[in-house]
Amino acid sequence: GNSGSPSATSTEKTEGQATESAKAESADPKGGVAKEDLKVGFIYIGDENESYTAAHYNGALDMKKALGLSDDQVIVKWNVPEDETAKDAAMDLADQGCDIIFANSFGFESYIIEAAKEYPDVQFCHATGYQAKLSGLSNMHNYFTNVYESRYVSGVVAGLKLNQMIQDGKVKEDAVKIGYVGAYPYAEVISGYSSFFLGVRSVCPQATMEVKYTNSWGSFDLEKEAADALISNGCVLISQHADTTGAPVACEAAGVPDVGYNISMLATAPKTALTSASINWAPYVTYAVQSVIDGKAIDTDWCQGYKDGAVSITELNKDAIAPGTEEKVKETEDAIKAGTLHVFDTSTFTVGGKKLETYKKDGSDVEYVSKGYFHESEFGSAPAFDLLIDGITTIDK
Amino acid sequence: MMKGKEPLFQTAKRESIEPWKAWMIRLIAVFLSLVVCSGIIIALTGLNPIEVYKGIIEGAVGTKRRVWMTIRDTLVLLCIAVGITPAFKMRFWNIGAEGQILIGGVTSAAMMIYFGNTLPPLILFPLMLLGSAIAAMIWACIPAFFKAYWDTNETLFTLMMNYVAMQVITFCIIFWENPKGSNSVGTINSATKGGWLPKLFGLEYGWNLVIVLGLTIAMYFYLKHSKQGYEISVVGESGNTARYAGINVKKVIMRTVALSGALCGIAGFIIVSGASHTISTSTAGGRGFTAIIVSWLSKFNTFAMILVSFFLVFMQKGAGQIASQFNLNENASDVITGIILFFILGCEFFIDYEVRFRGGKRSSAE
Amino acid sequence: MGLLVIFIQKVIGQGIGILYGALGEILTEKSGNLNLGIPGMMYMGGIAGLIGAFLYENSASAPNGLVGMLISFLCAFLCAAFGGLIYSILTITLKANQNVTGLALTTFGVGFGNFFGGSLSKLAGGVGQISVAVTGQAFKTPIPGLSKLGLLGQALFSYGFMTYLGIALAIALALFLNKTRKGLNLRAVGESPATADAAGIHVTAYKYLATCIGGGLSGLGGLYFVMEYSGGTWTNNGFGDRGWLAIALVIFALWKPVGAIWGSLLFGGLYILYLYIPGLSRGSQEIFKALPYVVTIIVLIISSLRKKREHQPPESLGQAYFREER
Amino acid sequence: MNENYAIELKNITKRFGKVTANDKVCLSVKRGEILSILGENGSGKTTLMNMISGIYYPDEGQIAVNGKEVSIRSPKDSFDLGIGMIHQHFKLVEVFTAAENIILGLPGQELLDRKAVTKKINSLTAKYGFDLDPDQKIYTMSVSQKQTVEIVKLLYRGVDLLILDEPTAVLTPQEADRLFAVLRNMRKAGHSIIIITHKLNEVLTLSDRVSVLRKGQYIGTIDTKEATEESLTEMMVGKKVSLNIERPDPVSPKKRLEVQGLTCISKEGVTALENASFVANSGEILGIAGVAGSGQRELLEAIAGLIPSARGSALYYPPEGGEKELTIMSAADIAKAGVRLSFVPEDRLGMGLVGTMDLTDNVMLRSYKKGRSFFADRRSPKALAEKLIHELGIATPGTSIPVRKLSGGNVQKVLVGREIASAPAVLLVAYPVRGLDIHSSHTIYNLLNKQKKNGTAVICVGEDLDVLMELCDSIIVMCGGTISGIVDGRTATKEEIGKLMMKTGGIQE
Ligand SMILES: Nc1ncnc2c1ncn2[C@@H]1O[C@H](COP(=O)(O)OP(=O)(O)OP(=O)(O)O)[C@@H](O)[C@H]1O
Ligand SMILES: Nc1ncnc2c1ncn2[C@@H]1O[C@H](COP(=O)(O)OP(=O)(O)OP(=O)(O)O)[C@@H](O)[C@H]1O
Ligand SMILES: [Mg+2]
Ligand SMILES: [Mg+2]
Repeated sequence: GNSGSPSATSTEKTEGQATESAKAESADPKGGVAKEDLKVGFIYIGDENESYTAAHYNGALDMKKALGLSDDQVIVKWNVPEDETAKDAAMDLADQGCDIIFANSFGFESYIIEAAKEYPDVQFCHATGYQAKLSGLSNMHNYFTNVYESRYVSGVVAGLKLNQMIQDGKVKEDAVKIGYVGAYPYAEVISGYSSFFLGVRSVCPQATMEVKYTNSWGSFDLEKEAADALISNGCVLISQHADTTGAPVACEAAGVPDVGYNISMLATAPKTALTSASINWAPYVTYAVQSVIDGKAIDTDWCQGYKDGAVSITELNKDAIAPGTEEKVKETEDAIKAGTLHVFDTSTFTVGGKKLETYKKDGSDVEYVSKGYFHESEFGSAPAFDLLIDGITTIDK
Repeated sequence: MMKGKEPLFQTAKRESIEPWKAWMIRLIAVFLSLVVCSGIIIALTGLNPIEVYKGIIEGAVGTKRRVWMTIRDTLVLLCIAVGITPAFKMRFWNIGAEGQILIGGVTSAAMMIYFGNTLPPLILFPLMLLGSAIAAMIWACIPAFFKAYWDTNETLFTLMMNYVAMQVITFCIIFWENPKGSNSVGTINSATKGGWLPKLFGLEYGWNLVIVLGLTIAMYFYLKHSKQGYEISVVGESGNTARYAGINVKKVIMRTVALSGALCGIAGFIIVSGASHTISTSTAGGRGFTAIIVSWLSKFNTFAMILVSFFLVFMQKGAGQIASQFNLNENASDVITGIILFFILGCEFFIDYEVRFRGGKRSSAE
Repeated sequence: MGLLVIFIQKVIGQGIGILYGALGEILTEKSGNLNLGIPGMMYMGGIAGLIGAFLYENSASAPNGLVGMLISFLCAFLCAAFGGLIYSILTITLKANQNVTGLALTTFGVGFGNFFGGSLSKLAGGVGQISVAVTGQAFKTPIPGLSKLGLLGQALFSYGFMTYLGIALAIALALFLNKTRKGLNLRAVGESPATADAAGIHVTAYKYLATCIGGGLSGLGGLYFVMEYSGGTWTNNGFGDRGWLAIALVIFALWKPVGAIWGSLLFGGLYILYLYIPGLSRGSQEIFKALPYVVTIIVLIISSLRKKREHQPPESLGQAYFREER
Repeated sequence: MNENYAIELKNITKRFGKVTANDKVCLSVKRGEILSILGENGSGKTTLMNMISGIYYPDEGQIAVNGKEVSIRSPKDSFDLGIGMIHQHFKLVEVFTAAENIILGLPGQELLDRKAVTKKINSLTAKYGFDLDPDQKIYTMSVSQKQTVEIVKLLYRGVDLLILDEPTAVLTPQEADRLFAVLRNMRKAGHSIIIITHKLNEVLTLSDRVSVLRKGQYIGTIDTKEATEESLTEMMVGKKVSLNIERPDPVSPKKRLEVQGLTCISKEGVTALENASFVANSGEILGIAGVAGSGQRELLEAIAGLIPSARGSALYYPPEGGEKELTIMSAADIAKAGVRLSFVPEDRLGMGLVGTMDLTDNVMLRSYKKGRSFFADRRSPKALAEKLIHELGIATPGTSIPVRKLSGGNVQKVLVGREIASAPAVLLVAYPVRGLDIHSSHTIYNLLNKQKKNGTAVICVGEDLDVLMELCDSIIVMCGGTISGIVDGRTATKEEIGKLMMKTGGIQE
């Protein structure tokens, strides 16, 4: 499995521990913090009413329960915009005595690094970012999950639904186009929709996909309108990588099946939502806080997936899914957990008409493709796959 | 017709009121608003409002850093309020400060990106300040031009310019975004700190303080004592009179709005270079609108604006703290701010008018 | 062809909410009150309608769509009218500055909506879990029969009742303002309160009523977004800047309710046009998103070039009235 | 209370802050009579009427209508009692038609029946002899047409008591005569009328009785038959005042301003002034007569550089020699070029002064640019304001009060005083005594004469022919945008001027 935390040299780690951590450990010889003295801070881009942040907060609550922390040991800063306010928030949390601070939005990263420089004794953990390693700070960490795995599984659910629609004659076999509402065209989103698409194609090989970007993480109406535009372009199923219920609402109104993100969309779209790809942040938050208590170093990059319970799909909508979906999902999940199924198996897709043989990012000689698959999230917690697979159309080609 | 009763109460405009009485009335209004907010807080959350108010104070000035954050944000708000004031005084309802800040900010950001690491600070900072001011000035002059020459409704025009500016910013962000596709510019020059306003007198926000307070004082004298300030008042009161007095109304409109825009652009510079070191769609953050309230509540007196903007920022910071401390939905802060503003706005009536109730003074001839 | 129909549907979906806001503001402005609190009142109306429907559906054992609809309709109207009332007390009775009061009301109203939106989410068990399926369905039920009339039916008759109500309200408001005594009186209040007062019209009552009802109407715009557009869900700041567009639309429509219908469709169309133009890059999409605003500006300039007395805002717009003022 | 009185006021007191506007005023109007109210500016006439019409509520005292004590809390109460008031500033909705204004606020069938309304209005106007198109928009109307609407509005409602506050201030003599005919008709029909006016001749010809107020106090009521201009003035002012206007002979007149073929075309494309030519000499007062809207305003504003001229010239000959063409310059340029031209416009608070600014700031309006300093000098304007207060007897608590709060006469004194203070070589004044009481009017006449003696060329637009004929050395008569004649002020007759005013059919009789 590729669940492990990444390091440039080890690709076959199986546990949530990195070789990097050994180095970090020596750089951080602190003796640990008594549990009752501990304070944990969170910086969130939204609040509980925004699905992405809600997922993070749920992870925090689970951690709190698991470690038995009291209410006032957890301090949350809500609705922090991606500007200097993020640094203010981080430093204020540090001032309040937080020993470890989590920040959940991509745009926070540079501010968190600045704060980390000023508070070397405080651990800073930033989700979705990629600069912890580059910063060289021992108290700066990145984390993410292998959400591409759950997206792949949700893609399987969608693909089965497509097959059913073809069988029922609702969709012509040669016109199986699905739509995807994405936030921005960078690796996190591209990796997400590619894995979803690969999941779909694993059961419905003739499917193609059109992607529309909203240029916003959470804009209800842009997402809804984008979904509507996709539907009017002939897409028969919609998925998303943006944080509101805009797309499911559009799908419910149009009667188009839909795969959500972060949270279950069953309340929003009871007739059309199939399932959602979701992330469970509790394993990481618990791990990181526990590390502080134990005086252990935290991984510079942390990324876990299905096997570790860090990602999953939400409840399947019995009224909407195709028959046999549960079994297929179980099978796929087991294969992913067992490491026998690689989402970015290079035999399953082509880029520019060619099989992907090698891939290196600018200015790095890390080879991502080996052993017949693209090693997503293994050399850094942030997603790396940013190629346009054949069969997907998008404005930024 | 039957003889009716005397009206229940009568109001009359006051001739004048002693300043201390006016401040008493305002104080009472703030107090009452806090009482009302307490009621709402208890009703909604069951929290002890005293604790909540303590939290507000803690949040705004509880630590040295918070004090500085409050001061920093006060300065930005003050700068914008000072900026829009000349236009307001001229009865040019510039609600486009938001857009002017963004344009100023994006200009600063552009200079940081392109020259931040090459030009010496002595040239770079004046250039950034001037560039931001000029860019925002041009932006503001578009509606001003149409107002001056065709009397185009400036309220709507400037409002729409905000949205256009927002799209311009979004476009620029896409242009500069790092990494590609992330829609985020990130901290500009985070390694070299090129184009970051340096410390002054050892104070992190020393330059902000100097620039904004300087502008505040200058604006006070400009409006009160300069010939141009006088012209602004005359044009604001009556364009006809201004023409009669030999004032070139079009020129004054353009000049004043240009000044207004330039100051808002400087606010953008201060935000970008002096605080956030990035450009994003939240750079203005609604402060262009809040500044209108500041300017109005201060009756265009720039010194009063210091107090009012501090108060508003204080409440905002405090509200953020209570949201964090009591796990209260942060939007409660807007509700509370709204209620306090309602009371402050309403209390001006009791400063301007006198209310007499029935039976207060009755004729002896009854 | 199908694409065009969908585009028309989306245009109408975008436009109607703005239309309600604009109608409310037209009524308000006709009384001489410039209420910049419309965005806030739309949030207030939206959340109140949603809360009403939610509480009803969760308390009734077998919720009835019609009842839910009525309840949410009333809640939305009354809550937004309450926003109008706050504004009225401050600007009419206490003679506070209208621009500033409106801005404060927007701050308050948006906060109010998001705050209670959050509370409601919590009540419903978390983000995205609010469900008012029955009521939502009632709001979305199209005209039976007519909506089946092929493409034309799709384009014109496939909407919930609020769409038609909005258009009917616009026409009714136009008739009220131009053909009735009370409408005439109201316009007089907005043009010259002193004149209206001297003519024996109860200026304060007219202003209060117009502002509160206008607030209520704009609140229905919020309800439309929550119920028909968003299918009975809540998202923080979900309406975006529609409230401001509604205010812009009033000027755009030259204070004419029927003009607001066309204007709202134009705004709605421009708002989503970028999605239907093929081949736009991400950057040029953002430029296209500025279209509604740029067009508003252009229309504004054109209308100021041909100044007509009848196209001006109500004469006393924005000014408090004090009978004894001289 | 006496039932024979349409209205009876007893001991009415009204205070505004420290000012007692009405101090125990008593007043009564019989049914079917016209009562004039006379008083200096600021003596409380308007305030008193406003209490009858429901704008203010009295602090003390009683009002009885038809013998019954009433409480008038709003204009509606006043209406219900059959009282209607025509205010100094018309209360009309400009974008409405006459008919819409007339039915405003009335009860009746909810859906408007415009045809029926028009019919009723037409029958009413026929009865009283008005000329009114019910479908005309107010903003297209002349002042007298607007006033007609106001009167018809009240008649339509069936008022018993009609109050008119300075109705003739803005009317031409002909229009005023027509108004009086209507009022007499109404009196015949049994209506009671209260009229406020500063023009003593109108008081004497129109009213049955006159009540006089002075500084808020009720002085007394006399039958008009027993009154003369002198006796009324004495009651008003409290002492004997001379009502003669002096006319000193010009001293060595020199050509100061020569206007040649001046033509102005308005924005709407109407030729408002056509081919005007005349000469104004130093040490003379040149009057301009004509019905309102005959091009007087355009003439003055074109000379003062406020509106562009299409053709022609206005040459200014400075006392120190040389000449300057004025029409090609803006007001700002004229001042910059050192032309000593002062202008007292017709619209005092809308053009000449800034109502919300205080005396000092208003005094510096035309001179603030002086000097190179970036900052404005307020010390000398303040000194000048104090000087004006002292010399012209401006009634004000101080220099820091907004001029809006001053009475009309005092506002005018500030304006004229400021314009004169710059020692002009040419002084343009438009309707300098409009709305002023007789006492203030004479103060203004004296100021003009003083300028004349100082060698200023004064050009004075006026509406009162008697005054112009007493004051001016020569009089230009205008009609329909052209100059129909120039007469000698000392020899011309009223008839002669009157004929010239109508020459080219400028107005409809
Ligand atoms: N709204 C007001 N507020 C304060 N004072 C007022 C107000 N209206 C009138 N006054 C006061 O009332 C007094 C009388 O004013 P009023 O307008 O009745 O005079 P007037 O007799 O009508 O004068 P004029 O002949 O010039 O019309 C003034 O001295 C003024 O101080
Ligand atoms: N708002 C006000 N507050 C205080 N005093 C006022 C106010 N308005 C007017 N006054 C006072 O009222 C007196 C008369 O005012 P008013 O305007 O009635 O004069 P006026 O002679 O009627 O003017 P006009 O000749 O234009 O009719 C003045 O002495 C002035 O100081
Ligand atoms: Mg008066
Ligand atoms: Mg008067």
